Amino acid sequence: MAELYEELGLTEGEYRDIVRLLGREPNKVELGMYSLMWSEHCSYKSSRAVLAQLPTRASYVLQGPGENAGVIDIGGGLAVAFKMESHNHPSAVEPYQGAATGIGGIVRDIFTMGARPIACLDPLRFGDPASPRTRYLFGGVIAGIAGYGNCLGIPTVGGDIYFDPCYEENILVNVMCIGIMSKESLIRGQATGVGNAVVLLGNRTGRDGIGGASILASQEFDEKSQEKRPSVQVGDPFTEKLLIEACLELLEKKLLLGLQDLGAAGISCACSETAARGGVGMRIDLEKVPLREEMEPFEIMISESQERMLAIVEPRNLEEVLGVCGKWGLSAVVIGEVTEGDALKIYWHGEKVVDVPASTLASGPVYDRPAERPDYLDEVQSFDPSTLRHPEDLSQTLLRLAGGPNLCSRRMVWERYDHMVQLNTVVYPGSDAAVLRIKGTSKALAVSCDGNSRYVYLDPYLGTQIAVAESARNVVASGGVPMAFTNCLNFGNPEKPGIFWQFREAVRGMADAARYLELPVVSGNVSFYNESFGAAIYPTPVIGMVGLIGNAAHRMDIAFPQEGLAVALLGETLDELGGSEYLWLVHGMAAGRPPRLDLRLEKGAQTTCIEGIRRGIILSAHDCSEGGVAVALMECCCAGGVGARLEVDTELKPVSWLFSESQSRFVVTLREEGLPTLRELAKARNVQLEVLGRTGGDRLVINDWIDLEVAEMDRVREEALERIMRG
Amino acid sequence: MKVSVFVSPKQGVLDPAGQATLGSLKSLGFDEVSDVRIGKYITMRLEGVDAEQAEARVQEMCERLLANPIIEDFKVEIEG
Amino acid sequence: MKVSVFVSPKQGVLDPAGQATLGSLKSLGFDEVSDVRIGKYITMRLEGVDAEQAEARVQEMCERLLANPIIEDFKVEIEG
Amino acid sequence: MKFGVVVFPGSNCEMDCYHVIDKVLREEVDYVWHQETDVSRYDCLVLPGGFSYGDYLRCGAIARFSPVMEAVADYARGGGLVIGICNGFQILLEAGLLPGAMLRNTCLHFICRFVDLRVENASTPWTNAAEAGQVLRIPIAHNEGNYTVDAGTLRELQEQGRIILRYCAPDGTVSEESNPNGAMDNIAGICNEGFNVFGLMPHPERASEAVLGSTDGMVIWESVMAHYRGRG
Ligand SMILES: Nc1ncnc2c1ncn2[C@@H]1O[C@H](COP(=O)(O)OP(=O)(O)O)[C@@H](O)[C@H]1O
Ligand SMILES: [Mg+2]
Repeated sequence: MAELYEELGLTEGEYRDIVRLLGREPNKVELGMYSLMWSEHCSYKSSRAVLAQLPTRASYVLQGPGENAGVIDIGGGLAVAFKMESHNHPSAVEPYQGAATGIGGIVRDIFTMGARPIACLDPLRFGDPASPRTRYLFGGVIAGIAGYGNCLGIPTVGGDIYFDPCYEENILVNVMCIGIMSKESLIRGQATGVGNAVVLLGNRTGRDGIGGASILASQEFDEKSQEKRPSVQVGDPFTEKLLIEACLELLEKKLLLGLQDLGAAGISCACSETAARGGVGMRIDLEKVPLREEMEPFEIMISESQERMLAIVEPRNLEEVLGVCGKWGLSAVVIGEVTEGDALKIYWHGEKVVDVPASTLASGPVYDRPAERPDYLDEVQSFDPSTLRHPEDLSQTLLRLAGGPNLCSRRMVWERYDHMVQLNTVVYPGSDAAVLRIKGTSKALAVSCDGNSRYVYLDPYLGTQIAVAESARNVVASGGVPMAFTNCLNFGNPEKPGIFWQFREAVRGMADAARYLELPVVSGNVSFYNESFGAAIYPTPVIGMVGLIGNAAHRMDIAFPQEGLAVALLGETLDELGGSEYLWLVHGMAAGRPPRLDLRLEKGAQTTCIEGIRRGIILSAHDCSEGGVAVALMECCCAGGVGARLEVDTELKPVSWLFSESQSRFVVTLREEGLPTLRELAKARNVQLEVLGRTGGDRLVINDWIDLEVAEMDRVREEALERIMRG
Repeated sequence: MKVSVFVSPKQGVLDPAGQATLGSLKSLGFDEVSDVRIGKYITMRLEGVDAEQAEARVQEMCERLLANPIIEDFKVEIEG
Repeated sequence: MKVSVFVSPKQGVLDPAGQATLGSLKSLGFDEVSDVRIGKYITMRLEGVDAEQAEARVQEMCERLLANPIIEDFKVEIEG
Repeated sequence: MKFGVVVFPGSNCEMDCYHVIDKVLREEVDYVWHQETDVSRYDCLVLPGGFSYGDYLRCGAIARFSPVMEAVADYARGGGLVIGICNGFQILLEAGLLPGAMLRNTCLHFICRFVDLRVENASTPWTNAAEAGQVLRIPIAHNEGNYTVDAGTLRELQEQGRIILRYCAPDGTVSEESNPNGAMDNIAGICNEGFNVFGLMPHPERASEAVLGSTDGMVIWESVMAHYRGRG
């Protein structure tokens, strides 16, 4: 066994724990199951202790972390389930299938809770846009998300995309899904009731992903990954669509006691987790699992074949359950039953091959990893942008940013996604947050994904606070009150003290921002080992924020809606070029300190903006993020096809005013008569309000710094990504 | 020179299109069918190369573009 | 019995995928390629029929389901 | 007026069509499961968009053998009103209820966006509420909308006024630049000889409420309702 546990990625200590827990040596199948369930990917052994500091509760949180997805109450008997997940390594091996099955997995997490999936978002990180590898991966990932999501009839309504050389070998493919349900339909991944049937629904089992996700996601990525290729999972969105409909019908008819999707570690994981959550045991007859090809018991246990679900059903409902599945053309097979005690017993043609306490599989070890502040920080933080020589032609500089890979329009991406199906999308991609109406009510949801990892690299604590604040700000600019968020934490190898320090600081930043802004964290995902050849990606926490718009008529987008409106800037602009996109694109540097964040001012700016929107004063709103206020103004002009003439009175250097990424700012438009009220609202919260000028004309003019035709800016923004990807 | 390339899903890799087609054939009464797999049939013309060169070049095209070696097998036929 | 079906775009019918592939091959430096057409390569197993029956049945499958006569031609090969 | 929205495994716009008929048109509507064999109780059948059978093999190729399709064919032969939207259009083509076939978009990827459509024939059950030449702004969302047909049939379609909608510029000009998918003659929607069967790639149900950005799709629903009530 000695070589075997090592080969399976278990440590000697972990192996001894297993022997102690069992009171005997595990057999090969059992050992394989422990190795998967105790892998970083499934057990969160390095992150669990750190994540404990996140605030997860609020009066409206119906389900926090620990289930397949978080669930919040949005009133009127309705609830919203959402979660974000990573599919980084599989996507680096096979971008189309990796991204496609990523969508498949996160969507299952949502309908597993009893919710109908209503939207997906896809935060993506790629390497150098000039490299052929990036173009190949980009094309494959976008096509995979489109291929799978479009087929399901779930609109992909948002996301974000950054290009940075740090992701050259380790791209990030994070996916978020949101679902809606009546509060009563909430169901958990629990097995209950001795004698109840364990039913496997969906696709037949094959050798997909054997040693796949869990092993891939728990090891660094290098040449060896080539050998792992045959285990790639192939997605079948058609079967997934049938599963959604069948499961929602089963739940509506109240025929299920528990429902769990099969993800990493397949049947092993689904059975042990449902049994452990319900405090029961389970007996599985493995030969009953429908197979695509001949397989060993061990392979069946850990196969990651997609589009499968595990349901717990009372015997009296069995016939009806099988009937519903039959109607949808899905296979449904009883593979076992719930038993007394807490043992997971697995049989192969009557012979017992596994007998372990389910809870010991489901709750692996917990590590407190050593952390140490990495050395690079002093160096990058000591950089002072004021020593730089800035370009003279600021109009050209703005155009350069507009056509740069990180700031140009993402239209070519979202137009490949069906972002309209289900008839809920009332603010389309391209604004700050996407807005989804909730039919049958006056309400709507605003959703946004954010995470500028350059800030996090330069200051993990502050950078992660900014990610939370920015995500909330995007929701606010769209008229929503932020309610709760999910997240995906993409980091390097946690066994390295420098990486673990980044992780700890990032989570501390997230927790502090969440607590201050009163935003519970209801679900999330950790992806470690995003490294190749010893080099880690930037620490990349991604936030997925969900907000509620009480009256959908108050939804907001970024477009300057008409001529003759006052253009105002909420919030203060400081000399903060550190970590900016300007610094990166124009000077090729990722250095300095990220912009400051004063959470009190952030909250003040957000509530001012929301109040202004609710009172009908604010007619368009856009938060300022990468590229600063100049880029924000340009986006407002392009979105509405309306120019603006602005006079700025500032002590700052023009580049600083234009391109600093100071936080807690919104560009808004309003009618003249709304100004006094907005001034009062802002003043009461200590938020600066500066009127910059008026909308109108077909140019954006700012002092004698910027003078550009809206049509030209628009053309540059819109053509850039396609041109970059053509190479 | 006429060349044909046959690309098919690797053994063991899920082939949803094949499965759906099998189901449809059965429901149309073609009960004798037991397994369907759907791949690509690519034909092309090559100019100014002999059969041996063609073989090597097409092999390379398959590896680089026409097939996805992670999930697909391919074979090449030169018709001359 | 193993059967292969080759479905290809009809002569004169536009083949966007074939054209795009030709373009990509050229840009990868495969200048000798002059025409690419992409169709389907379908393989299946038939049980309990002889070659002659198989031929007729597969012909029928093609006409009814596997190919669309408006845009596609097909040919059948029985391997026995 | 009673609508039936036909649901195939993999359809995904059936709820959208149902919603518009029920909540916007305020007409009666049922889902019709693909295994049903009697559709005689409906005044209009809607074959919605989506990915029936995953679009595997060819879009619409498998769905057209669903039991309901024989009933749909009988219904159409008897003059019943049938509209196929997107995948529904593809199914009607595969079933031979409309002529022609769909190839992949020339750009080789899925496109979801608003397009402009010129109404080429405004005296059909589906367009009588429009004026000839009127431009409608309605979204498309498909991978295979590149309509093709043999030259003889194309001429027939043209001569008989059976080309109902063509992709155009906002000012109504029909040109190559305004063709999103390569469709022959910019065809976005056609009818059968009796004009009772209509197939179109754009999604009128996505442009039937102001909150979604356009109500131009209502032209089609209002036309068919007017036709049914004898005013069309
Ligand atoms: N991968 C993607 N998929 C879909 N939409 C995207 C994607 N990336 C960006 N978008 C959309 O493009 C718009 C601009 O994105 P971004 O610049 O990240 O916004 P912000 O800076 O306001 O967070 C948003 O509406 C976003 O949802
Ligand atoms: Mg924003």
